Amino acid sequence: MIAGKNTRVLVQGITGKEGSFHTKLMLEYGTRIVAGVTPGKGGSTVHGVRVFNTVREALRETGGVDASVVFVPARAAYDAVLEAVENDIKLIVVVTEGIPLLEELRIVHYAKLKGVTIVGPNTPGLIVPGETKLGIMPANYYKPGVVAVMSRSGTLSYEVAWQLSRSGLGVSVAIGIGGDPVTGLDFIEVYNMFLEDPKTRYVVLVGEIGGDLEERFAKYYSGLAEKKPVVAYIAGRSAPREKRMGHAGAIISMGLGDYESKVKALTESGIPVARKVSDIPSLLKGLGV
Amino acid sequence: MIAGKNTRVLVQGITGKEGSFHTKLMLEYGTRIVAGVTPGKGGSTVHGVRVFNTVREALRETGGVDASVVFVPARAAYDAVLEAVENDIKLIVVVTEGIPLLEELRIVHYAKLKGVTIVGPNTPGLIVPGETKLGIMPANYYKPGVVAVMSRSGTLSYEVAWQLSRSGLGVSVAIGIGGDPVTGLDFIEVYNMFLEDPKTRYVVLVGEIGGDLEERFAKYYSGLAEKKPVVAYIAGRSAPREKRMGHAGAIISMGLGDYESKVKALTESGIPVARKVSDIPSLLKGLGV
Amino acid sequence: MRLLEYEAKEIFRRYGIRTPEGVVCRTPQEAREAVAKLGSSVIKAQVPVGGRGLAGGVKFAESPDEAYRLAGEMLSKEIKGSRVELLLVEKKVCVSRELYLSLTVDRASRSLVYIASKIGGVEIEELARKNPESLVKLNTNPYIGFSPYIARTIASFIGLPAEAWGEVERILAGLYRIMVDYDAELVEINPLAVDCSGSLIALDAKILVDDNSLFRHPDLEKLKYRELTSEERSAREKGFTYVSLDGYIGVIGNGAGLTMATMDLIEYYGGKPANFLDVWSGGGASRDRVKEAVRLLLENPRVRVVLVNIFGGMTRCDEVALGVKQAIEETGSKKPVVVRLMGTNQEEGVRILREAGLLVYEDVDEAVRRAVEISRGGGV
Amino acid sequence: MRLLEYEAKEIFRRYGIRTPEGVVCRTPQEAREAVAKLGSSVIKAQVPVGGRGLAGGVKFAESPDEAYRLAGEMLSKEIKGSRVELLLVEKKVCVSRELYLSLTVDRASRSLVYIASKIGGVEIEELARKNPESLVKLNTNPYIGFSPYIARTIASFIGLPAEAWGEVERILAGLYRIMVDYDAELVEINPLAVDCSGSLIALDAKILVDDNSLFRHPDLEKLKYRELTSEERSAREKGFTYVSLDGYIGVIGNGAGLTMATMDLIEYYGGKPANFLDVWSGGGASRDRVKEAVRLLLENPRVRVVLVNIFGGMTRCDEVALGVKQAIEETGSKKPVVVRLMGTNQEEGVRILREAGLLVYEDVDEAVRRAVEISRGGGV
Repeated sequence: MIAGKNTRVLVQGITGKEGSFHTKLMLEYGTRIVAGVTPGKGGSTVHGVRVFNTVREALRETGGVDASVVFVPARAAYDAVLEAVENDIKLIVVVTEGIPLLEELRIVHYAKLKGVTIVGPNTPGLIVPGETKLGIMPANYYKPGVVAVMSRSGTLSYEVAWQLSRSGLGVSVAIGIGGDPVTGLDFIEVYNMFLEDPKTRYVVLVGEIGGDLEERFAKYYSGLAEKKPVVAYIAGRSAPREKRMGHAGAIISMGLGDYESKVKALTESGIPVARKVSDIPSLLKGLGV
Repeated sequence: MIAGKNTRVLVQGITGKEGSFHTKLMLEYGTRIVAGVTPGKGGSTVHGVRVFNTVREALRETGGVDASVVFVPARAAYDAVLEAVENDIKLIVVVTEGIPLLEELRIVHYAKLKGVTIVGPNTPGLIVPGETKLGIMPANYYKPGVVAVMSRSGTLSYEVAWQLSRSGLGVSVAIGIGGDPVTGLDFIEVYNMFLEDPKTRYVVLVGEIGGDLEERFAKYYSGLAEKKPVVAYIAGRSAPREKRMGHAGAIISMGLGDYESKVKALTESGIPVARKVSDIPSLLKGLGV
Repeated sequence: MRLLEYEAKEIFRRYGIRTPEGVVCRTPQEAREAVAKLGSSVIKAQVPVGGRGLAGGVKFAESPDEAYRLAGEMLSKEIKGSRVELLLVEKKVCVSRELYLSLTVDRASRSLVYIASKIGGVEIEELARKNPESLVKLNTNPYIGFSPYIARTIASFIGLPAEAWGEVERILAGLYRIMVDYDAELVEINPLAVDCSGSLIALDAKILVDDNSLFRHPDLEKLKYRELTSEERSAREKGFTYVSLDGYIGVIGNGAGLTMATMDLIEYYGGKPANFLDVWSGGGASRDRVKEAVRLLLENPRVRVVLVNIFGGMTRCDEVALGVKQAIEETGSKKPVVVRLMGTNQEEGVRILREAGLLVYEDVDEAVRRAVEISRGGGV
Repeated sequence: MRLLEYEAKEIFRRYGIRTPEGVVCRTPQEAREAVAKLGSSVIKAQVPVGGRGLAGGVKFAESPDEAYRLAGEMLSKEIKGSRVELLLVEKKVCVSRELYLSLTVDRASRSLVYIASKIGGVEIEELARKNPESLVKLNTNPYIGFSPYIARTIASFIGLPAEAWGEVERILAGLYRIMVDYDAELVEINPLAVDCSGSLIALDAKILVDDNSLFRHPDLEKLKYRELTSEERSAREKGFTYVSLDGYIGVIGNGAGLTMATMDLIEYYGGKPANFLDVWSGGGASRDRVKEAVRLLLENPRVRVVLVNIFGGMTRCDEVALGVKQAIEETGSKKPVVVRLMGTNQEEGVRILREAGLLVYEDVDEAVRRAVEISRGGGV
């Protein structure tokens, strides 16, 4: 998988309120956080993690990392992610919400050209239950299991994870692609990671109105020869058109992204769509695996 | 090889004096030129080749190309090369000399990130004797043979090719990396192409003072387990320091790039350096292959 | 945030994009004077919504008196929920052809994309559906934006003569500079006209500014709530993401997806949501934010019952519980409140709410069913 | 092209980089007045070459009289071939530490590269050799250039206190904007001083402008031959790439590599080249250009024999031959000319030259040996 027990993690923005709080929770979960960065706070420690002024110093002093989790505030996040990219960190989880669109677009575009994986921005991150957590999800709702979850929203994916966990199916891995209009990963790319993951047997796609990520995934999925079965849930059936529902991504416009279009595309590709989150486990079980 | 008999070629700047002249010579040599581009000249023809206003139209109307040869004047060359890159042409030979450095740097950097090969700028191009020519070298001095030539200079490489041809060794492929300080390919990358080429048995490196391309190649070469033997020639032994000798690349500075440094690096890596061009064939033969 | 047409056109002119001669008017009298000066004109309602033409927001006036009459009608209107307070009166342009040009973000390729069409004046969604062959889309690296080949490609596709290419280049370069300088999500000229002398002129202008970038544009930031209803505006001013809906069950959630899913579940169980309210704002939902959110809904007369659905990640349940409790205490409202609470410090949160006598659920379906029941007159 | 220090510092100031208070002087009297005003100062020769300090081009003056004397000495000097015509008199700065900062092109990675060092005032080549651990190099995408993390990384590496980071950010952002706005190959501050109040100040300034971009900078373009000898200048004005050398065999080649190889071959056979002259200039060597080149060498008294080595790619041999012939005819020079000719239309070229009674070779070694022989007094 994209990350595991041995993934060495850097936390950027570690001394901030959120950064420090979630560093503690990640450490408790077993995540191997080897260093933190906050400009101007070099030399201090946060929950026992050494803090450096720059990514370069953090890498030099700790022998390198595999991933970074970014909690840096929106106005400085572009620069922080660029710093991680230019220091050759290959996986960057950007929790930060509210990054200016053009900066988000630029850094995501550039990272992709450089072969760097960005999860987010505006994501709860990713979790491999029982192994590691790079993000902010409440880990106690993620029991190890066989279902991979990919989601555009944060809290809604916790709900899904909880339904899977209490149903006994459990979660093999969960990745929040992020709620912004531009994200480092789309459902196709995340699904391809899941195909490679031996622990994953089923996949749940948690979508929402706006954009055409779900439609593009449906099309891609229907063309695949080998697949792991997918069940979807789409939020926003009751939302009005042309209104932005919180997430910048969740606006229906350009003739794209309404609930019906997504459900139609998914259903026609053979992906059952749950009417409510609590129906997901039974739909999965109904796939007869 | 990077190009061959079947390579479909676009010529950008085809209606200009040089573009048109060399299109004729390339066609005579057998190069499969399928389209040309000159903005505002769409609809005309040059030596029977259809001319389009834009690369996009040329690709649509001719079913795509594998390579482009660019003769566009220096002030417009950046935009023309970008047009080729963004239209997904995977091999771009930039003959143009005198492109502003920052534009050259930007386009070469970007092409590399996109996986596009740029030969040049400021290059005579490349030739696979008996198959195809994407450039401006006088083809009659290139007899098919077993020696691959990689060179920073133009006319000097013709001289080398002629010496190889008249000695009976002949040329398997010749690539001019270009005389500017920033080029799409360096000697290491070109040599790796030569390693893959079944027709190539020996390699001649034609370097010159300035920069550290030769030193970097020497270091790389000495670390290789499997290699094809290399003979080098370096121009500029008699040139004074800190003077720019024509090529923007050929200036000795930053403690790098003087004749002795290059010869030392090459020799220590087991690459014989010819004192004059006419010694190259006998040095090659002396390698006892 | 969407700029008004006249604001966008002011920007266009500053970036070398030609627009018709025009005057911004607030009264029928001003419109009369404008037409007296300009001659045959078009009068356009300045509202931050699309589709105003069909809604009577665009009219032609041949005489000052006609302008007076039409302006009076328009200024008394509401278009898609927006009161018409400003008109743009523009000299009529002799048009030989209408085109479409825009620059926006392409989500799929994570690029900027220039879109152009041989057909203008039609909404791009409709064009994409009905005349896809009239459209060209050119992705461009967001660090590079404009380069002249883009202008040649578009001009050549549209079939403009080579003399016009320089003008196209200036306009497209302008779109990119506007996008960067104003942090726009979309800059659109629809229609872009070829006038009778062969020159290009922007008949309409649309600029959507990225809300996340408004901190860099203090002059625009103060306009940001203008397209909202007054109810939405007061919620946004408190820092919530809020959308008014026409139902009767007040909804508070944390996270946009979860809040939408809660609305969907209300409909599934036969109820109607009164609103979308996401208390989340980056750093999680603090006690005060929750309190303000609950107050807002308790004080909304349309709301029969408040449903709070919190699944905590960054959000701490004990803080949420205290916020709910204080809102009820401070307003003294007797309106029923149903709470679904999961997450960090859940036990403590549940305890606080139970002690305050509220309905607390762990299962979201149960909570929603209960709220719907109550809204129909079922007891608390 | 290298800007003079005072020109570079003018640019620095415009981009928010602090420099010492100073006055540009043309006479000892002006220097005296400058020091009377500024107090203890440093007097620096404004020449477009490096290493002027060792050559006596930098002196300290404590008094106006001392300034008068030192300026007089300096203004009569030539430093590495450049006459000293201008002096920069700058108020002495109280320095607590000297650093190095630059932005340039990294050939190997095809990137821009910021270079910084804890040690300033030493040439970067020497630093790289002797104190590599004092240096940090940060590559950056040439579309992105500066971003604040670069300033933090450099400031933190150098060990500047966090209060100074903002200043470092301003300076590094300035270097990138200067590079872009002036099409520079190198922008260097060496030394960058930390003054006694802890602020950063550029004690020296170096900007190398890319010759290929001078067309965009007409004000700089007119300065472009300033660093050349008068012989070189007149050749460059004719459009040739020309470098004066101290030998006696005039060399004309097409292409820089071939011309250098020809020079090398002259030395190999025991001769000394008088110059480097590349007739190539993009579009190949036309008849008129060759004629001008041959004339230039025929008229140079140091040149005993002219050796023309053309291996034609874009260049056509018949045109070259006509150019050589016309130059001899027009100058009426009796100086021997040896021609090596290969390439497009070679037979025609050879015929023309043979008919004019010139020595023509196909083999370059033969041609060079012949030219060396003639230069030593061997017959034609």
